[in-house]
Amino acid sequence: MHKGDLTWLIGGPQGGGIDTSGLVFARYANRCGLRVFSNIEYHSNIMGEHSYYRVRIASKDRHSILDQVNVVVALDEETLIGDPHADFTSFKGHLQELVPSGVAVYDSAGKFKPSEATRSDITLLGVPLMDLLKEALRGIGREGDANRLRIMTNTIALGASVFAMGGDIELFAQVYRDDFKGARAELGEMNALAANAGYEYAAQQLGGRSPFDMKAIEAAVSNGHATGPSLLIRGMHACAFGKLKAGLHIQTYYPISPATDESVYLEANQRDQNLLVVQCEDEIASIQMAVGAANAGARSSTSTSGPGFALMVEGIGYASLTEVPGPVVFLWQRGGPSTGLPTRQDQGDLRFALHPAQGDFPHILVAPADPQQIFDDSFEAFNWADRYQMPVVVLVDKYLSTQSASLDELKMENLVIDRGSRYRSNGRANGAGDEYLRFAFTENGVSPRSFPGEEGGIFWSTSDEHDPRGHITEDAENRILMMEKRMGKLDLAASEIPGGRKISVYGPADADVTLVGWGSVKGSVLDAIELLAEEDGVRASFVQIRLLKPFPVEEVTAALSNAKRLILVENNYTGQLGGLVREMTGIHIPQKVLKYDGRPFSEEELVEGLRKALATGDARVHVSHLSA
Amino acid sequence: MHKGDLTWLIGGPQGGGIDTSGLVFARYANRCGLRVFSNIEYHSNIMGEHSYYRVRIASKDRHSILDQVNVVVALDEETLIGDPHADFTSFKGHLQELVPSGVAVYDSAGKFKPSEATRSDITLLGVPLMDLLKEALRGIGREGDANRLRIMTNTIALGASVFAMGGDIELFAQVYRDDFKGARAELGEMNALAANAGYEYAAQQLGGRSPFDMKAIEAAVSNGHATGPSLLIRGMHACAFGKLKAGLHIQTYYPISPATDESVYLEANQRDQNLLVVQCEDEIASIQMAVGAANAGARSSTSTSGPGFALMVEGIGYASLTEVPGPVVFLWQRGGPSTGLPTRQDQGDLRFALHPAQGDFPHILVAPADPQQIFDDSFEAFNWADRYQMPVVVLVDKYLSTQSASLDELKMENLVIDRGSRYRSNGRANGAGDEYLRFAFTENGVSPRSFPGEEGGIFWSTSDEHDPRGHITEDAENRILMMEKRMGKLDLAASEIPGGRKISVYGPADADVTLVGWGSVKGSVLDAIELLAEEDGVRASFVQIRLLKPFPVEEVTAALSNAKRLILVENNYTGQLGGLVREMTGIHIPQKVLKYDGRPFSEEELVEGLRKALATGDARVHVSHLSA
Amino acid sequence: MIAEQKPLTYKDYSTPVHINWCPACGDFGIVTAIQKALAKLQIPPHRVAMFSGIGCSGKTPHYINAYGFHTLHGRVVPNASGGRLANRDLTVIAVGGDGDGYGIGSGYFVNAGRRNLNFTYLVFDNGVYGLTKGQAAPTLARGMKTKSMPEPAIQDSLNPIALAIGSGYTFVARGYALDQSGDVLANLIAEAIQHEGSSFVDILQTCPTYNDLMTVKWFNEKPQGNSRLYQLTEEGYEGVVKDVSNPDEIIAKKAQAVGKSYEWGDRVPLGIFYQARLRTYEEELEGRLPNYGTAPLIDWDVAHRDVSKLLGALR
Amino acid sequence: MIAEQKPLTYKDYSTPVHINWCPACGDFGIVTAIQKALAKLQIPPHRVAMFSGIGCSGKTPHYINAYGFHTLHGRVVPNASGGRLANRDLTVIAVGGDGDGYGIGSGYFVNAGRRNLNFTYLVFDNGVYGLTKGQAAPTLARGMKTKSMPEPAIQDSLNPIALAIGSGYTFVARGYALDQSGDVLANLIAEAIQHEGSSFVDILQTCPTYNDLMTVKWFNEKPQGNSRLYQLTEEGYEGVVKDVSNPDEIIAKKAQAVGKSYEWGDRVPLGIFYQARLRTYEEELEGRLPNYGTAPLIDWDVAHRDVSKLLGALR
Ligand SMILES: Cc1ncc(C[n+]2csc(CCOP(=O)(O)OP(=O)(O)O)c2C)c(N)n1
Ligand SMILES: Cc1ncc(C[n+]2csc(CCOP(=O)(O)OP(=O)(O)O)c2C)c(N)n1
Ligand code: SF4
Ligand code: SF4
Ligand SMILES: [Mg+2]
Ligand SMILES: [Mg+2]
Repeated sequence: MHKGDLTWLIGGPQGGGIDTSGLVFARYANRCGLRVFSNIEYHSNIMGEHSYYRVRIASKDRHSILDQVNVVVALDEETLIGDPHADFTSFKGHLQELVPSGVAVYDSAGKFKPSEATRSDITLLGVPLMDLLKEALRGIGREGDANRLRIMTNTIALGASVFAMGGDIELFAQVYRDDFKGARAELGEMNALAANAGYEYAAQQLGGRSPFDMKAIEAAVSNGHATGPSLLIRGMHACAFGKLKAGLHIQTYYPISPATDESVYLEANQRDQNLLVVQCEDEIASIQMAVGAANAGARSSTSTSGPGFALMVEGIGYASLTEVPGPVVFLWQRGGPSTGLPTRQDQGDLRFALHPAQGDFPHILVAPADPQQIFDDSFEAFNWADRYQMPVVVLVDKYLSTQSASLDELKMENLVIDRGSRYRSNGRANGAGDEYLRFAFTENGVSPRSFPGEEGGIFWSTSDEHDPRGHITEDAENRILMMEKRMGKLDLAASEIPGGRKISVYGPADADVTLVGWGSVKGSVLDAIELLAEEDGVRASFVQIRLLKPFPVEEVTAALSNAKRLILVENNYTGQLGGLVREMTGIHIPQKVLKYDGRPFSEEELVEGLRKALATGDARVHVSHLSA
Repeated sequence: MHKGDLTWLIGGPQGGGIDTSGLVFARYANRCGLRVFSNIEYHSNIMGEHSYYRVRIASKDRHSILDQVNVVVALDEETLIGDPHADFTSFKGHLQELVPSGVAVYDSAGKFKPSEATRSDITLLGVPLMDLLKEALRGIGREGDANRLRIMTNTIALGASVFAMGGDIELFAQVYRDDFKGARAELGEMNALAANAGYEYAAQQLGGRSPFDMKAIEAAVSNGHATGPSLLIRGMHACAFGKLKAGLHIQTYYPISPATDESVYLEANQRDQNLLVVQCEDEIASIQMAVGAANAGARSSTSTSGPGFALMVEGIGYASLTEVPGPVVFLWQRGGPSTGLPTRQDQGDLRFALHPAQGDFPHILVAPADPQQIFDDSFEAFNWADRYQMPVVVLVDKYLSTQSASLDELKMENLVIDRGSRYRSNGRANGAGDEYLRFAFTENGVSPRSFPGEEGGIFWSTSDEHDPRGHITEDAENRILMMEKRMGKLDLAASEIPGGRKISVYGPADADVTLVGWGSVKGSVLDAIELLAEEDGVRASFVQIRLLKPFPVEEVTAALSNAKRLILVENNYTGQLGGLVREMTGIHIPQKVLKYDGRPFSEEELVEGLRKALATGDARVHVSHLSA
Repeated sequence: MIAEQKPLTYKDYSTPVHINWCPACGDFGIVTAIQKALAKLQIPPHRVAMFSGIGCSGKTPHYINAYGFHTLHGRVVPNASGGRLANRDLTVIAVGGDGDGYGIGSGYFVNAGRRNLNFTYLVFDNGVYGLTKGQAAPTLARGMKTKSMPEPAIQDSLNPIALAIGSGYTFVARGYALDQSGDVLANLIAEAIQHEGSSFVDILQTCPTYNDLMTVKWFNEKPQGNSRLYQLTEEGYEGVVKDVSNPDEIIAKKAQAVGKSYEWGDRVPLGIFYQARLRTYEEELEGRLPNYGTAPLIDWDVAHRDVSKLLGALR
Repeated sequence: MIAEQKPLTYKDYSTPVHINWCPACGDFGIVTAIQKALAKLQIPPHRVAMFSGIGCSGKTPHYINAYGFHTLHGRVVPNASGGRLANRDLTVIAVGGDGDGYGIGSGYFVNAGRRNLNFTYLVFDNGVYGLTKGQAAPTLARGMKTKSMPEPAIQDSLNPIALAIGSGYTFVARGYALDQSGDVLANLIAEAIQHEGSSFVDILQTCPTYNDLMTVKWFNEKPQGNSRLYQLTEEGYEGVVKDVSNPDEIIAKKAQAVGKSYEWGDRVPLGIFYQARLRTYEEELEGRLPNYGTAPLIDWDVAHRDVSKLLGALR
C-alpha cells in the first residue's frame, strides 16, 4: 500500500444520500489541492441495500482504490458489521477494513452497539446525530425543522469525520455554501452549521487530537499541477465531452446501469449544447434509430451495457454491411453474464464485442482506460466511423464510469473533425451521365457517400449483399469484391490509426516483468507497479492494449516479444485479452492475475496477486478481498 | 476431378419446379444403386430468379459437388448463357460448365437460340417440349389438358436428359409412379409417358447414342453397401431424426432460410411423432419460449440462421447463467453479414457462436460435418444440455442442410437418453427440514434440478447473480463461487465428452500435409485428399475439429503438433477456426485456403486451391469458379 | 401426506426473503393480492409458476412461495408461454413492469394476445421505469413530469386496455395495487387466473419514490365528489361476452371496452373491461396433437419414437 | 437548374431495377400508388427517403427512385424514425410486410404510434410471410388455411387498426393494393404523407402465390349484392377529429374507429378510420431544442461547442 495515503469511506442504505455525501467529501479534498481517487459501490436496488463511497487522498495522482480505510462514516449498522441475518453473505462490515487506530463515525442513537465490534484497536466515535442537528438548528431558531431536514444528520457525521481525518472544517463547509446558492443559500448555511457541530463534537470526543492528518498530505502535494482547483472528473463525463466536441447530433438510449449516467448527463445539457437525446423503447430501437440517423447524415451514438448490447448486435452487423458511418456505441460493461450484477464491475464483454454478429464484417473496437483516453477515443471514434464507414464500439465499464479522480486538465487541443469522403453532385441529377454509385469499388475501399436530400445523390442501401448501386445481388464475383472492399477498410484503418492510439507502454523498457491488460485495470496496474518498485524492488512495465480491432499485431508483438516475463491482468474470469493476444500474435502469456467478484482491483489486491504470481509462477492467480 | 463421375444439372427460374425435378433425378440415380451427391442453389426470391440443382453420380461415395457438368437441363435461356442484361453480374450460364461433348437439353420453342452458344464442342439438344407433351397426352386422349399440365414439360426434358446420361428410362419413370399413388396414380402414369417421350426424342436426335454411360458407373459400384436402396438424406433430415430420437418435446421457430426446412419437416410430422412445434412471432420469442419450456422440464430446441441467432444471444446468456438444461439451438449458417445472402453458403458464424453474449459463461458449441454426425450431435446435444445444464449450439450450414447424399444407413444404435441430475422430493414439502437448493454448490458444479409441479421442489431462478436458493445476491464470495461453479461445468463437459466427438482425423498418420477444417468443408476435403493422392501423389490428412467449445486443446494439439505441414480450409473470409486454434493451442496454421463467394467448395475449387497453396506457400489462397 | 389438509392461507405463499422495495411501494399490495388470490383458489404452491421480467416489479417471484422465474427485461411473456406449453397442469402467472411489458416487451405482449394461451399476465403500471430511477414509462401521458424527470414527457401514453383488446386477449381488466378493502384486487386476480385463455390485468401501482403524480392521495381523491377510482360494475358496465358464437356481441363488447378505456382523470374505471371464453391455444393444439388434451407435454412418452416410416420415405 | 421545370410524373419515381416479385403480386399496385402519390404531391425524388423491412415487400425501395434504405426484418420503423429525426426536411416513408410490422416488428409499430413523429408507415398486408414461403402472418384469422399452410391457423388474427389506435397513431387508414380506378390508394397514401404526425395505412395486398383466400376475386366479390370493399366515406363515416382540443371527440372517434375496424368478411371498409392533428414529436422537440424548428438536425453547427461551463462545474 502507498503509505501516507488516506481513505475515507461513507456507507449506508441506498437512497440515504451516500453518493451525495461521498461526492461532497471528494470535492472538498480535491479543492484542498489533494489528489483524489474515489469510487462508489451500490446494489441494483432503489432503497435500503448497502452502498458505500470510498475517497482515497494522496499527495500524488492515484488511479485505484485501497481496501484499507482510515475513517468510516456509517449511516447504518450494516456498514459497520454487515447484516448478520442475511443468507449466503460474506460481507462482515467495513469495520474490518479500518486501519489500527482508524475511526468509525456512527449514530450513537442508532442500532449499532459498540459491544458488537470485535476490534479494540480502533476508535468507535458514536455521535448523537439528531441531537446535534437539533441543537445546531436551535441556534438559528429552526429546531422545529429538524425532522424535515433529517438528511442533514449526514452532514453532522461528515463534519465529525473531517475532524477524524485532520481536515479543515471551514474549507469543508465552503463546499456546501458553494452548492447552495441564491434562493437556496440558507440550506448551505445550515449544512455548514451542521458540519461544524459534528466537527466540534468529534474534537471534543477525541480530545482535540485527530488520528490522521490530511493537511500533511496536502502540504506534500508536489508542484507541477495546474493552478486553481483540478477537475474531479468521472469517465462518463469525459465520454460526454468527447461526444460533444466531436459534433454529435443525436444520442439514442434506453436506460440501463451503468450506462444511463452518460445519457442522462447529455440529456440534461442537450438544450445548451444543441444536441438531440432520444430515450427509446428498447436497445433495438436505440441502435436502429441511430443507424437511421447516421444514414441521413447525422453523427449518432448510443450507450448501453451488456444486456442492451446483446440486443444491438443485429444493428452492428447491419451498419457494417451497409457501410453506415457509425453509430458509435459505448458499451459500459458491468457484471455479466445475462442481467448478472447490474451495478457491479467486470471486464467480461471483450470477446462478445469483438465479434458481435454473424458473418465476417469490419468494425472498430477500442478500449480507453482513463478519462483522457475516454475523451480522446470518444472524439476520434466519430472520425473513424465517418472515415471508414463502419460502426465503432467503445468498450468501457462501470468502474471507469463512476470513478472520480483529480485531473488538472482534460486536453482538448488540436481536435479535427473529419466527416470522411462525401459525394456532392453539384446539381447534377441522378442518372444524368455521371451516375453516382454509393458502393463504388474504390482503391481504398471507401466510397464517397451522399447525404439524403442531396439532388443527384440518390442511392440505395440494403442489408442483403448488394452491388455498387446498392441493389440486391447474389452474384459470386460481386460478393467477393464486396467482401474484400469491406474487410479491406479494416486494413486501411489499421494502417492509418496512429500507434499511440493502439497501445500504450508504461514503465522501464528493460523491466523484469511486463504486465499486460486493457481498459480500467490500467489504474490499479500503474499504482501496483509503483509499489512493487518501491517495496519489492521489482521493475515492472505495463502494456495497455487499447485498440482491439483492428488488432495492432505489430505493435503488440514488438512490445511483448522481448519481455522477460509476462503477466496478464484482467477483471474477468477467463482472461479474454490473453486469448486474443495469442490468437493474433502467437504470444502466450503464461500467467494471469484475475479478479471476478464484481468489484474492481484494489491496490492491495492487485499487489498481492502480482506478488503471488511472481513468487509461485502459477498460471492462474485470482484475488478478492471480499468487500461489500 | 474424379474421372468417371458424372454431373447432371437442371436450372431455371425459381418457382418452375427445379427442386422437384432435381430431386426426382437424384432419387432415380440413388435407386439405381449409384452413389449420389446433390445440392441446390437458389436466390432469396419466390419466382423468377435463376436456381439450379446439381446431381453428381459416382461408383463410390462422394462428398462434394463438381463444377463440371455432363448434362444440363435448361428450363430457360439464363440457365445456358446467363442474363446478358443484368447489371454487375459475372454469371455467364451453365453452358460454360459443360465438359466437351456435354449435352444441353433445352426447349427448342423457348428464347434460347443455338447461335448464342459460344461453344461448338458440345451438343445442343433442343426439344420441342410442349409439342411432345401434347403428343404424349394425345395418346391417352388428354391433349386438352396440356396447358394445365404444362409443368410436365419438365418431365419431357428430364426424360431427354436421361437418354443423354445413358440412363434407364423405365427405372426413371418408376420414380414418378411411386410418387403418385392412389387417387393420383394417373399423374404418375402421365409423367412416365412424358419422360418416355423426351427420352425417345433424344434417342432419335442423338442417333441412338448416349455420350455418357450412367450404367457403367452403376456396374462399378463396389459391393459392401447395404442391400436395398440407400437413403438419400439431407442434413436437415438427420438433424430432425436426432431430435426425435432424443425425445424432443418442443421445437420453437421463426421462419428463416436456410433453417426453416428443418422446422417445417418436424412440423409436418408432429402429429405422428408426438411433438409440439410452435411458430413464434420472432426469434426472441422462439428462444425465450424454448427456455421457459426447458425450465418446466421439457426437452426444447429452436432452429435459426445468423439474423435470428443475433436475436437469440440474450437468451443464450440467460439460459447459461440460470443453468437451464438447454435449449439446443441449431444455427444453420448462411452468407452474412446481416441479412447478407439468405440462401447461400458461408461458415462465417463461428466466432459469433463461440461467444454470443456478455460476460464469461459456459455453453457447448459443436459443428457436425455430415448427416451421421448431425444425427449424433443433435441426439447428444440434449444429453449434454441436461447433464451440464447449459445451452448447446449446433453449428451447421445451408450446404449441409440442402445437400442430399446416398447413405446406406443412419446409425441409431445404443442411443441412451440421459436427463441429467434430477431432484425428487419424495413428498417432502419445501422447507420441511431438508431444504432444496436449486443452485447448491456441488462437487462437479451440477446441482440436481426439480421439475415445476413437484411438491417440495420449489425453487427460484433469476437472470441476476443469485445464491444457491436462486435468489438475487450481489455478495462477492457467492459471486466467485457461482462463477466457478458455472465455468467448472465446462471443464466437466470437456473431461466427459469422448474424444471421438471432439475431433476426427482422416488419412495417413504420417501425411505430407495436414488439412484443418470444420463443418461442411469436410466433404470437399475428403474428396480432395483422395484426388491429391491419386493425381499428385500428395499424401494428405484431415483434422476435423468438431467440438468447438469446450475446445479440445489436448486432442487438437496432439493431432497438429507433429504435422509436417498445415493448411486451413474454411468457407469464410477470415479463416475463423485458424484464429481459434492459435488462441487455444498456440499452433499457427501458416496457410489458408478460403472461399467466400457464397457457395460451397466444389471439388475442383478445393483441389486447385490446395495445389496453389502447396506450390506457392502463400499464406492466403482464395478460390472461386464463379458459378451462379 | 396428511389425510386432512388445512386450507391454504395467503401466508403459505410467502417466502422469508428480504423484500427490497422502497417503503410504501405499491408493489407490496400486489404481492399480497396475488397471494390472496392463490389462497382463494387453493392452488398448491408447487402447482404455480411465477414468471417475471426485470424491474422493481421483476423481483416479485422471489417473494412468493411458488416456482419462480425472474427472466429478462421484456421477455417474461414468451418465457411464461413456454412454461405453460410444457406443462398445462401449472398455473402460470407472468408479472412485470409497464416499461417491461408495454415498452421493450410490447411485441410479446401483443403477440401473446392472439395466442390465447391459458395464462395470466399482470402488469405493474407505475408510469415510470422504477429500477432505473424514474424515467417516463409508456403509460405516462404527454406533458406529465414526475419529480424524477428533467423535462415533461413528449410522447403520448399508450393505452394498455385498447392494445390488449386489439391484440386479442380474452380477459382484459384493470386493478389498483392498494385498494382499501384489500380484497378487490385479489378477487380480480383470482378471476383472471380462473379465466381460460390469456388474461391481462393492468394494475395501477404507486411508486412513491419517483412518481409524485399518481400517488395514493391522487387515487383516493374525490374530484367533484365522486371517488376517482370506481368499479366498472358500479356503473352497470358489462364486459363479459355472453354468447361467444355471436361475432356481433364480441365486436360490440370490444368496442365498448376500448371506448371505456380512454376514461381517465377524474374518473378511473377498474374491473373487467372485456372477457370472452374463446378456444384457448391449448384446446386448438388438441386438434393437432390429440395427446395435448390428456397429459402435460413433459409427461409424454417421447423417448421411444419410431422414425422408420420417415426414413423409408427417403429411400 | 432549369428555369421552368416540368411537373413530375409517377414515372420519375421509377427505377430500371428488375422487379423480382411474382407475376400479378399485389405489391406492384402499391409501388405504383406510392409513385403516383409522390407525383401528386410533387415531392422531388431526392427529398424522399424510403425505408423498408425484410420480405417481398421489403424490396420496394429498390423500385422507387428516391433515397432507399432496405433495413432489417422488423426494424424499419426505428430506422425511418432516425432518418426523420436527423433531417426533418425529408419525406420519410416506411414500408414493410405484415409479418415484419405486426409480428417481429410489433413493438416498434406500437411505440412509434405514441411518438407521433411525422412519417408515413405503409404495411403490405397479405396475411402470409411471403418471402419465407407462405406461413401464416399475424393478420391471418384463426381457422384460415392458405394453400401454403399444412394446418389451419390456430391463433387469432390481430387487428392492425385497433392496435394503431391503441398505440396513438394520428392517421389510421386501410387501403387496397389493386383498386380498379388506380388512384384511390394513391390518394390515400398522399393524404397519409400530407398528414402531420405518424400516419399508418394497412394495405390489403394479394399474394397470388401463397394466399388463395384473399384473392383479387375474393376482394372483388359482391356478397349479397354489395361490393365487399367499400370506402368508409360511402357510409358517411367521418374519422377526422374536428376539434383536437376536445378530448371527448378524440375518444369518441377512436372508439368509433376500433368498432368499425372489426367489420370484416362480407363488407370490408377502406379509407381513413381516424385522423387527428395532434402535436408532432418534432413540434414537441422544439420546446426542448429551439433550433429544431429552424433547420434540419444535420445542418446544425455542432462542431464548435463550448464545454467550459460544464467543465467548470466539475472543479
Ligand atoms: C435489455 C435491458 N435493457 C435495460 C435494462 C435495464 N432496466 C432494468 S429495469 C428497467 C426498467 C424497469 O421499468 P419497469 O419495467 O416499468 O419496471 P418497474 O421498475 O417500474 O417495476 C430497465 C430499463 C435491462 N435490465 N435489460
Ligand atoms: C431476424 C430475421 N428473422 C427471419 C428472417 C426471415 N424472413 C425474411 S422475410 C420474412 C417474413 C416476410 O413476411 P412479411 O413481413 O409478411 O413480408 P412479405 O414477404 O409477406 O411481404 C422472414 C421471416 C429475417 N430476414 N430476419
Ligand atoms: S422505485 Fe418505485 S416501484 Fe421501485 S421499489 Fe421504489 S417505490 Fe416501488
Ligand atoms: S410470394 Fe406473394 S407477396 Fe411475395 S412476390 Fe410472390 S405474390 Fe408477391
Ligand atoms: Mg414501471
Ligand atoms: Mg406478408
